[in-house]
Amino acid sequence: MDKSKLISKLEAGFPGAVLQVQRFGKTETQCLWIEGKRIREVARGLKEDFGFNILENLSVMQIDDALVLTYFLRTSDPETGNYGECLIVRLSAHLKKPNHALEVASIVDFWATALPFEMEAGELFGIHFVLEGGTKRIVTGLRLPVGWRGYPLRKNYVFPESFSGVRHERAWIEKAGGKK
Amino acid sequence: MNAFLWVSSWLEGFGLEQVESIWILAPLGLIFIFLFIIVPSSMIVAYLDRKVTADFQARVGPNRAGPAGVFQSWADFFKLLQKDRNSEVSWSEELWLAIHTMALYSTVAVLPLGSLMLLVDTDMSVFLPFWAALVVALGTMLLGLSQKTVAGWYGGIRVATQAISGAFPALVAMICVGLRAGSFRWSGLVAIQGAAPLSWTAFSNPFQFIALIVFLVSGLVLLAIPPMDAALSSPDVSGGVAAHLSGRRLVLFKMGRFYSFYLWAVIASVLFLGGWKLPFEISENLLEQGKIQLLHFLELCCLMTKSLILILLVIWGARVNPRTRVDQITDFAWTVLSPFALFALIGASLVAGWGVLS
Amino acid sequence: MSSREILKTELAKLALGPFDSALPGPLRLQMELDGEVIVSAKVETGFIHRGLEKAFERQRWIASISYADRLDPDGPIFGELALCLAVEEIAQLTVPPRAEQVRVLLSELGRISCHMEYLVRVARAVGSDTMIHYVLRDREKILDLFELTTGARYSINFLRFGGIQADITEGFIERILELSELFRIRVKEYNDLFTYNHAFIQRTQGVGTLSSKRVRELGVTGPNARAAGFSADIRKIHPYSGYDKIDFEVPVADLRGLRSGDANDRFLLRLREIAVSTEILRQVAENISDGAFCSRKQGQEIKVPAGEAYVRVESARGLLGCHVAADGGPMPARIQFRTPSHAHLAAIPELLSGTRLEDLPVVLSSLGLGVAEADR
Amino acid sequence: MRRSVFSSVVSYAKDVIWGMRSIFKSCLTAIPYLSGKHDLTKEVTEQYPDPISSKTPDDLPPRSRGMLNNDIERCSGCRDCEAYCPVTCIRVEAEPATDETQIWVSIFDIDFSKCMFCGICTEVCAPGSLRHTRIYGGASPRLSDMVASFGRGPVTETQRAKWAERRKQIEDEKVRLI
Repeated sequence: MDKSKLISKLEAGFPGAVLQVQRFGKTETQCLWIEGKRIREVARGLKEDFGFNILENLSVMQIDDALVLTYFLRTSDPETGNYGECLIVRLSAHLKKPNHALEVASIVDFWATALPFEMEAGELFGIHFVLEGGTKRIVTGLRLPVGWRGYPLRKNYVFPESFSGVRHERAWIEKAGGKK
Repeated sequence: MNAFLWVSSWLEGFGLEQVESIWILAPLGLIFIFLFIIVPSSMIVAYLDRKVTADFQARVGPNRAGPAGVFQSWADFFKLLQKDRNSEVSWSEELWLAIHTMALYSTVAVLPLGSLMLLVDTDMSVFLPFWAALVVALGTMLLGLSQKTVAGWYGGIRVATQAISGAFPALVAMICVGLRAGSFRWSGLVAIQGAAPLSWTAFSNPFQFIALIVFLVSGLVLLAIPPMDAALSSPDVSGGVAAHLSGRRLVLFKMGRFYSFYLWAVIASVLFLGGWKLPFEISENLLEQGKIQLLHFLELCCLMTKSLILILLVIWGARVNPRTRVDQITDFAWTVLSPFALFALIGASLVAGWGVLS
Repeated sequence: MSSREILKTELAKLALGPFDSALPGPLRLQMELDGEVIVSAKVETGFIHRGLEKAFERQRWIASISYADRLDPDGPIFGELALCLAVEEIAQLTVPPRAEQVRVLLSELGRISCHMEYLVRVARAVGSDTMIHYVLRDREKILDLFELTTGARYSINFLRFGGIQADITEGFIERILELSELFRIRVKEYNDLFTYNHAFIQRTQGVGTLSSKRVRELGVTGPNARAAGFSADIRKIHPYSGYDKIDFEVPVADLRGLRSGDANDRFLLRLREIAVSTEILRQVAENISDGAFCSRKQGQEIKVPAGEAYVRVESARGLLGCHVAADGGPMPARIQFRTPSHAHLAAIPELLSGTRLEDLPVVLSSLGLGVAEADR
Repeated sequence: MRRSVFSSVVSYAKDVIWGMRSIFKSCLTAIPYLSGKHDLTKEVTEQYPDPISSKTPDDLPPRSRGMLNNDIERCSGCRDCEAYCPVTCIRVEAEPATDETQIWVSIFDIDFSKCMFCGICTEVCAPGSLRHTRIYGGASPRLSDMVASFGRGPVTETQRAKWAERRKQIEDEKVRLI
């Protein structure tokens, strides 16, 4: 399925969900910007109708004051099971307050491999992934020590001067005017 | 004949006057054997184990303590004595460690070390070390259970299961030898075998040779000696029974392990490889000339060389191959060792019966 | 009526702590045991989280390379290569052919050294310490080669955006050819010691089987996937850094439906991959081209324009993806690594349920886990 | 079809024979190491402090990144290394001087307990005064010993007075020339 036909079918499939279609970086893989609320519907469509049954990577980054979630989806070649084409689906969620935790629908029931990525992003970026039944998955103590406040990977994160009695060198350096 | 008379010959050497009472000779004899034969042999076996293993693995091995690391075992011994146990020891653990070592060193009385240096030479003397090995396995199991740790729990139970499955083929192999020799006394067993290798029981007929191999391997299984020591080795559930022992308790446990290794090699060489039989009637004319100490020494050397060769063979097999799981060891003992042991028994009894009929 | 109901026993709970000789890295297993057999296992990780991805955002571009090779201590070259390829894609830097070939040489050396680390772990789990010493002795030769060219044995920090930091020292190519001869003899010795050894086969066959269907669902990639018959090698699907010019054949376990992907298959596949990597080393080393080793002057700060890139690299453990976003400033905006060890950790609970407690070290070491790269 | 007793016995025997043969074959691989004469089977242990059997600094390849050394004469005090160091383990204090050194680097400390020997500082060092030596034995019982300092030390009052007077002298010459 070449690129333009896939995109037109996608837009037909999910009216209004696809905000923008662009090239990802310098490569020619397609990158779809999706409405944040309708990620589950798009995910179900992509998995069942279009055969993207491998989620290679879920990467989260912060641009200005919005968190951008990027899903790297792959089709799998039927007989060898090898990686087929790649499609990149992105959604951006606005952060009302800098340290405010975000709620994004979880896609674990479509792609089981998403769980470790979601748990890591959830803890380090402060995203509560909402499961199908409405329950929120709040991850604490996976990578950060229990009782650690703040979400480290946020741009506005300030290192605590010390945690449970251990001085944090980085905080003192950045307080003293950071690096040249 | 008083079994401990040979001790008085050594006492004269030290200038003490003739002592008759058994109550003095027996402990002196035991202490003499323990200090001058058991401890050095354990040290030698420990040193050989480390040095030969290093040689196999393109390593240098211990070479700091003494020339070529000869005193490495002494260094380990004293180092371990200084270390103390980090957490307090429950009385039950002390008890079972004591039982474990006592059972092991009770075999000293029965150890076949030479024609004259034979302390206990009863009709059942072949089976005594065998029962002692089973008590050792029981002691190790309860030592593990009394430690109330995961490693001790699993290690202890595994040593017990392994010992049971190793006991049957070892027993049957011993019976084969007894069949040929017609008696289960040490002296009777060795008297049958001549000095020349061909006249040893192992090479007298093929069934006895199978019995030798079965006896050796099932001994390894019975006493959890290196190739079959999955229950005690480090990659097991964090160390097995010996994980939580330290200091002098570890010395006791380790010395026990090496002693059982050495004990099984000595018994195997006495049963199958002609024990302390010296060629060209050296022992007869030495007896006439009354040089008893020299006779003891020569017989001991002959016995030691044979058992050391057996020990080296076992170390060679142990260090190169991976360890097998305990359930695989027990399956191996029941499905491979026992059938071969019974086959050797049938064969040996046929040969023995044929000899009697014709 | 299962044995538990008859004997009316409950499950024993065992937490195998973060630091244990049976574990391949700092992770904790909360297990329920029915006697000798593990009924269920839960994995707790996060003990070696170093905050690498936060560290990238406060370093200059050049310093992030020395952090990228600390992603996986066993295979430092793969993190660096992924990062360099991604930044070169953003900044449209051309890499001279000689630099690409040296990168391939270092990658294959890193792959062999990581597989040898794997052999050491399996040998330790199975309990044969002779094999450990043989493999470590041969691995020393690779680490010496790394030190000869890059200056460090482990975290080499040798790749730069646009090529490599300095040209290879002159004895490098000859010693690589010597090495590939030596490995042919050594792999034969490992075969004698382990592959045909009855005790080893008994210890690893049928242990920790991972069917190729489960491999795809869990997202397991790399040698573990290929041992289950699912052939996906990024060097063939998305060739990078000159791999399309090298002809090599990706080893895949042909299982003919007997058993799928158990510890023995994974071990055999690693040996075959070592052989293939030696073949690649010989091929590239024999016809290495001359010319520049870096398209940028050394020590000059790089100006990365705003943009992003996602690059896939076949590391020794599987598919290593690197997603780099740059906002044009002197420091990277976001560097995220998709590491293969996530999926291997997710496979542990399934592999462990039903195995014996003694097989736990064999199963864990046969997966070739990189716990440091999973926690980042 | 239940396998006949005979064929199961034969397969059993074959299995036992194969097991013993494979164990014996892998045992044979260790035999050549006993002699250890051939360079494939020689002993490889390096007994570290003993220079004969272990690598000394000059056995290491030329590019090996060992402990850092800064030749303070050529150091221009530009503090690039302090800026680029990923683990911020370098501390530099420098001030302009008007004698022949032009720049007086009073403190130049490298904290080797934090340094990860990545070599970036030697790369960005413009005058090339910061170099890796091949010495690798840097262990020490006290943490304070781990900080290597290459600075010239604090500026003494007499030096400051000399510089001020030297600066005044240059001012006078300039006035006289105009």
